[in-house]
Amino acid sequence: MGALDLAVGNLLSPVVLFFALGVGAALARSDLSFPEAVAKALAIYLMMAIGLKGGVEVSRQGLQPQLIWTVLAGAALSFLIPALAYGVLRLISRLGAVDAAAVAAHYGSISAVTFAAALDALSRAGLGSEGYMVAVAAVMETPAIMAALLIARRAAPEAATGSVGHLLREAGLNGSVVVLVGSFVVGWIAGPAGVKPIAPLFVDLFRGLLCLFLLDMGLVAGRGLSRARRFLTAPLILFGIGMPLISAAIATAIALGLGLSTGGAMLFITLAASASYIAAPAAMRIALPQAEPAIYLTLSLGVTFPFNLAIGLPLYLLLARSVSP
Amino acid sequence: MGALDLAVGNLLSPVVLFFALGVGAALARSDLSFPEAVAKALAIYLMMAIGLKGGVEVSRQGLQPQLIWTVLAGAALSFLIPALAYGVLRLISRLGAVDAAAVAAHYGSISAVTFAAALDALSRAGLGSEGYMVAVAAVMETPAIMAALLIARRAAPEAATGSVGHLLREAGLNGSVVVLVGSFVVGWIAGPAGVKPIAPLFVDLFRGLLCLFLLDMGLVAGRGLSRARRFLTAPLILFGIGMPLISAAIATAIALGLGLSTGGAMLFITLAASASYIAAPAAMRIALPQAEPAIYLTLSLGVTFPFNLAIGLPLYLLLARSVSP
Amino acid sequence: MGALDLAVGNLLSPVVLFFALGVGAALARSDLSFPEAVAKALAIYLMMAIGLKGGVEVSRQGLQPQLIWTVLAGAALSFLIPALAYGVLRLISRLGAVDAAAVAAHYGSISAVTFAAALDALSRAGLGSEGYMVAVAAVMETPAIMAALLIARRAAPEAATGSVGHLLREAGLNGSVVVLVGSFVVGWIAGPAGVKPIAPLFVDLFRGLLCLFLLDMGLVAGRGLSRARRFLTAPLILFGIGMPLISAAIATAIALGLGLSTGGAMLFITLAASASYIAAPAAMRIALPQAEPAIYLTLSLGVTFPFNLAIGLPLYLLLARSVSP
Amino acid sequence: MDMHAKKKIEIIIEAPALNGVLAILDRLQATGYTVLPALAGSGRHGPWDEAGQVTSAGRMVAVLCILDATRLDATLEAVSAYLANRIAIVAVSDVQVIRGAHF
Amino acid sequence: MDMHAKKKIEIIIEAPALNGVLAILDRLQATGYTVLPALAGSGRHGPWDEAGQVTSAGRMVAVLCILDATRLDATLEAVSAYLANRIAIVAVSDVQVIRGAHF
Amino acid sequence: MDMHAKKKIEIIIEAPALNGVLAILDRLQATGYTVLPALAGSGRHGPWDEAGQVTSAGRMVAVLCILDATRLDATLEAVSAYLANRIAIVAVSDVQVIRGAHF
Ligand SMILES: Nc1ncnc2c1ncn2[C@@H]1O[C@H](COP(=O)(O)O)[C@@H](O)[C@H]1O
Ligand SMILES: Nc1ncnc2c1ncn2[C@@H]1O[C@H](COP(=O)(O)O)[C@@H](O)[C@H]1O
Ligand SMILES: Nc1ncnc2c1ncn2[C@@H]1O[C@H](COP(=O)(O)O)[C@@H](O)[C@H]1O
Ligand code: NA
Ligand code: NA
Ligand code: NA
Repeated sequence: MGALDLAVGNLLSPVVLFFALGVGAALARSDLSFPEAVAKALAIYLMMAIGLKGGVEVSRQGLQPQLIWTVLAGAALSFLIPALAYGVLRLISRLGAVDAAAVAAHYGSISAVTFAAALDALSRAGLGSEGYMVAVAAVMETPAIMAALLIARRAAPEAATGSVGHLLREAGLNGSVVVLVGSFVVGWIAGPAGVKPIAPLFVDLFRGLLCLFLLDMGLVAGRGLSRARRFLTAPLILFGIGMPLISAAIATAIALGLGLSTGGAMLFITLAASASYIAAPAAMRIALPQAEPAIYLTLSLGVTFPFNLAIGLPLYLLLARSVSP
Repeated sequence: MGALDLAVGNLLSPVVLFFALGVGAALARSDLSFPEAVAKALAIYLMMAIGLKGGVEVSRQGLQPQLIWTVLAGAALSFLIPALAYGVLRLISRLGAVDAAAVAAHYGSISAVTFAAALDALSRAGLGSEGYMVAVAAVMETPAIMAALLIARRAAPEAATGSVGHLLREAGLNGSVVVLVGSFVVGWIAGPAGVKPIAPLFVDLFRGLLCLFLLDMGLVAGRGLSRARRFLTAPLILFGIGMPLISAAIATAIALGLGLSTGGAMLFITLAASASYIAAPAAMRIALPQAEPAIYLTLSLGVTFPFNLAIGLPLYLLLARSVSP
Repeated sequence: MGALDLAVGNLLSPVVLFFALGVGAALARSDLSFPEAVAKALAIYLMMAIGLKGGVEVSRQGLQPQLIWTVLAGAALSFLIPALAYGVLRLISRLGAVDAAAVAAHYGSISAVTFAAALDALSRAGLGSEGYMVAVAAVMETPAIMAALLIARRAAPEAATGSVGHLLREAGLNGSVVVLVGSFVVGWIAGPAGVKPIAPLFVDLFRGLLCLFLLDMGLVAGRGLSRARRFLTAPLILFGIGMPLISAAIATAIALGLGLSTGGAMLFITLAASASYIAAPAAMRIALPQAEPAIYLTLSLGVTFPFNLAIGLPLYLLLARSVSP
Repeated sequence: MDMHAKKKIEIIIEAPALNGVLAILDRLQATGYTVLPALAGSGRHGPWDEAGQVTSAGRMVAVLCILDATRLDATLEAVSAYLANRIAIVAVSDVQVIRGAHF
Repeated sequence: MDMHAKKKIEIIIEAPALNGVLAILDRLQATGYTVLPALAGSGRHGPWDEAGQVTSAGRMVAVLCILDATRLDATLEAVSAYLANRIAIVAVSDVQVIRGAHF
Repeated sequence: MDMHAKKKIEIIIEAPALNGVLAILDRLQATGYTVLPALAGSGRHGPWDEAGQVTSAGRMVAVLCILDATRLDATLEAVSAYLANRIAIVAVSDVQVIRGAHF
């Protein structure tokens, strides 16, 4: 498939179309909305499905030597991207130190839904991937939060509340991390035979339920955009699109060094390029309460997520192809 | 299949049995109840599944010339039935003008669940239908609401609040309309191949989730019936059963003129005969607040819906057979 | 399969692993939690699936003569176990009469989730069972509640509120009983052919959704354990493990007399050994408000349920094998 | 604005006993009441939390009833008799309502 | 503790009319408000219950708005005009707030 | 009816900070509190809405705590120190409770 085919195929996939439907409905001020309880349950389901899939793969493939290097590289990326993001933000935007640090945390951490959409894109392209990428995803959630907190402590010592240790514990035990890692381990232990009876739910329905979830994400993103427009200055929008590209470029180089498969490289690049929207926002409300939540929520969900979904994913697949054996 | 087989087969289908279970449990005052969040999510799911199905059919069949006529006929029916219903109500019942207009709106508009149950009945009978009937359904939701408002303005000028334009906007952007139309378009764009990966959710589970939803509808209908019995005078019950039959008769004649297939004619008749229970009640609370909600809710959900489900559907299929080529 | 294989296979099944994940997450104080609305809907789904399965079996096998004896034996067991449990509790623990009676009610009544997990274990072992065991389960929910109330009235006349008749009505119309019995009847009437279109939801997804539900149960059990630890004295923990074994032993003898199949005997033993956690707690709050709810909830969900799930089920299967033809 | 002094009763009660309380209010022909959900709480019986619960045994709801002062005592009397052994708290405060004919 | 006397308005209103009420509060530039869900209730229109409802036509929500006494009358005036024919009750009470600059 | 004058604190607080507030109430040995959900709202930080949210970062909950007047000041002091930079409002009012021994 050429680049254009990829891009168009992605834009016409139900996953992207339902997200667009949600954004459109919200911007048109339709009263359509998903119950919060169902959205939360869908998020848990997606983490379970992703975790199980990765665990089963690992039980099938055995532990590969790259695993340890990829996990370490992921953790390092998650820890370092915030410093870069913070620098860029301070340079090009007028955000204060605390707001900039809070935004930076989101771009170092990862978005599990973007990861899920990347898995869907790989399915469409008929590509597999290393099962342990789920572990990499889990490992990348937290370091960015720590990094951002350290940055904020330096820049505005009075703004950061609570101890780093306490926050590390909270972020590490965040529900999404626990479900992801837990389901990964369950899939690993149970193996292909054990997971087979539950595959109708966790495999067959995955892509359909992802559409449901993306309709909801579109609604939330659209509502956020129309409410928080005033926070979205041109430099911030530029950041929301440019930062994923920078992270993707760095991750592409690392993926080359790690020798990942095309699918694995694509997931690794996507993780780096994605911005958190579950774990990081909650952690920032606790650790940096002075930071304005509308800024990071709108930037992450309203700008970077749609960009990654519509344009980023096919691009990251092209990048991954260019560096994989 | 003969008429009796059809009727019995319908009564013994899980969809009808679960609805009956719900009504029975509510009347016996069981504490069984569905969480509101899940009921709302199920309603969204059903609209998505119906919309996708219709869109995929259209992408398969191409745009047929009847489409435009059927859509126009549906809109006209939706706009005219309220006048008829209002006349009948004022003639046979003691409802005041405002209450009568509010009830009339419901019978011109359509019930998506009845439509879903009709699709289930067609599946059981092994019949297909024109994909664009989903578009007809969406188009028929709103005109009835406008018509009822115009009637009420004439009969009781002081009762109607808000502008028609504003209400038209609200009703047109009602969540159920947006999901139905949006999913129809998604199905159309994505086509059979694009929708295949999400078929396990939106096709395979459709009839099972419809059962779940009908159990809930039965519970709500049963509770409504036992609470609002005092509003259900004999003339109103007669209306709740007779009005769908009148609308069905008119729609049968139109279906003949349109040259619809058996399945398409059955759906068209069902739309005309069904009474709204999501879009119209909310619109009436906004536009005609003086109208007593217990009357239209109980009549639509407690009388007409069960009648259509248990007796109407096989009857409408017979009618459709009699007029289709 | 030998005893050890059975036990290990059970411990490594996704159902048990997800429960363990939930308990672990709660004990580690993760913020992971399931929305209440979704947990309630999952519980309704599980009852519907169990009921339908049983009903379809009965419609396939016809009414067997053992049915009536098994139902009577179940009802008698449910009524008599509380007296035994009460005696044991008063002997070995320091619980007062009212608390002991309330706990006893739970052990006479049954747990539908444990029943569902037993069906999952039978699937793994490739065994079928008598469809009417669902009716036995439904019949065993209520007598224990009555028995406990009669015991409490004797021991502490001032503690019991409300009439027995009123309570009998409430417990008999408890949502879980109604769904179970209702779906059983629906499955029976609709038969294999009628249920086939809804099998993707109620059959194929059963084991996957059970995992989801058990993750939630693990979270709730873990939270309960860490909050109510002070109530869990050594004698009570002993009771929570010993009582199911006593009930299982009695039920094994009865199953022998009834001549049940291996699968049927295993389910019968499991019902006797399981402790209620939906119907009985609610009934006890109404009938014996003085009893401390943390005691019976923690004992039933935090001790007996995990024991049955992890160790009981394979044991009961072994017992069932030893007495079945 | 035309305001009328009324009393507001707030009852925080365990969910299984809710129907009992509402039956009393219905019997006394209270002009109206509204039930609000609660998410979590803590008291002498320890903490509770609705998350993931299937049973309503351990959770609380809040009942709000605005009524005329003349009916306060009879209502509190009846409610507190029912609540005797139950897990519940009851608080009363002063409110001013508009559209007083509703109460 | 530094406390400031304010007024608390509680409006229990049918869900379809919620946006209408909030639009009024927005128009009057109320400093803030919070919407709380309700589960069930009863009044002159009979009992209602959110369980299993797909339509919001029959259910109520509660709006809480704390504001300065100087703005009370204008707010009540505007709200009660909108509520004329609608299903709703409105109650006002006295509260003391900390961080008074927020209101 | 035997009534006892108490104070009611209502705290509307962003969800991620809820555990912090409850930890303070626990530490001060408040006799009890109840958490109520909120659906939507608006304030100086703009409007919010729980619909479809997966993260709790942007939403509010309400904490209700009835306590003796003698403990009011210490509680408000501790709570307002914690709330310093956080999104929250706090209101106090007078209530009468029955079964005063509970507080
Ligand atoms: N002082 C209080 N203020 C607010 N809610 C309370 C208070 N005391 C008890 N509650 C609520 O009532 C429930 C039962 O209280 P208790 O019987 O003290 O355990 C608690 O879990 C809280 O939800
Ligand atoms: N006195 C009251 N106290 C609390 N809530 C009330 C009261 N009256 C009415 N309500 C609520 O407002 C709704 C509509 O009231 P009504 O218009 O009287 O039917 C009721 O169903 C209750 O939820
Ligand atoms: N005056 C008020 N009355 C009721 N709720 C308020 C008020 N002010 C703020 N809130 C609630 O607190 C949230 C945060 O307020 P703010 O910090 O002003 O944005 C709002 O979104 C509302 O939910
Ligand atoms: Na990232
Ligand atoms: Na119609
Ligand atoms: Na038992």
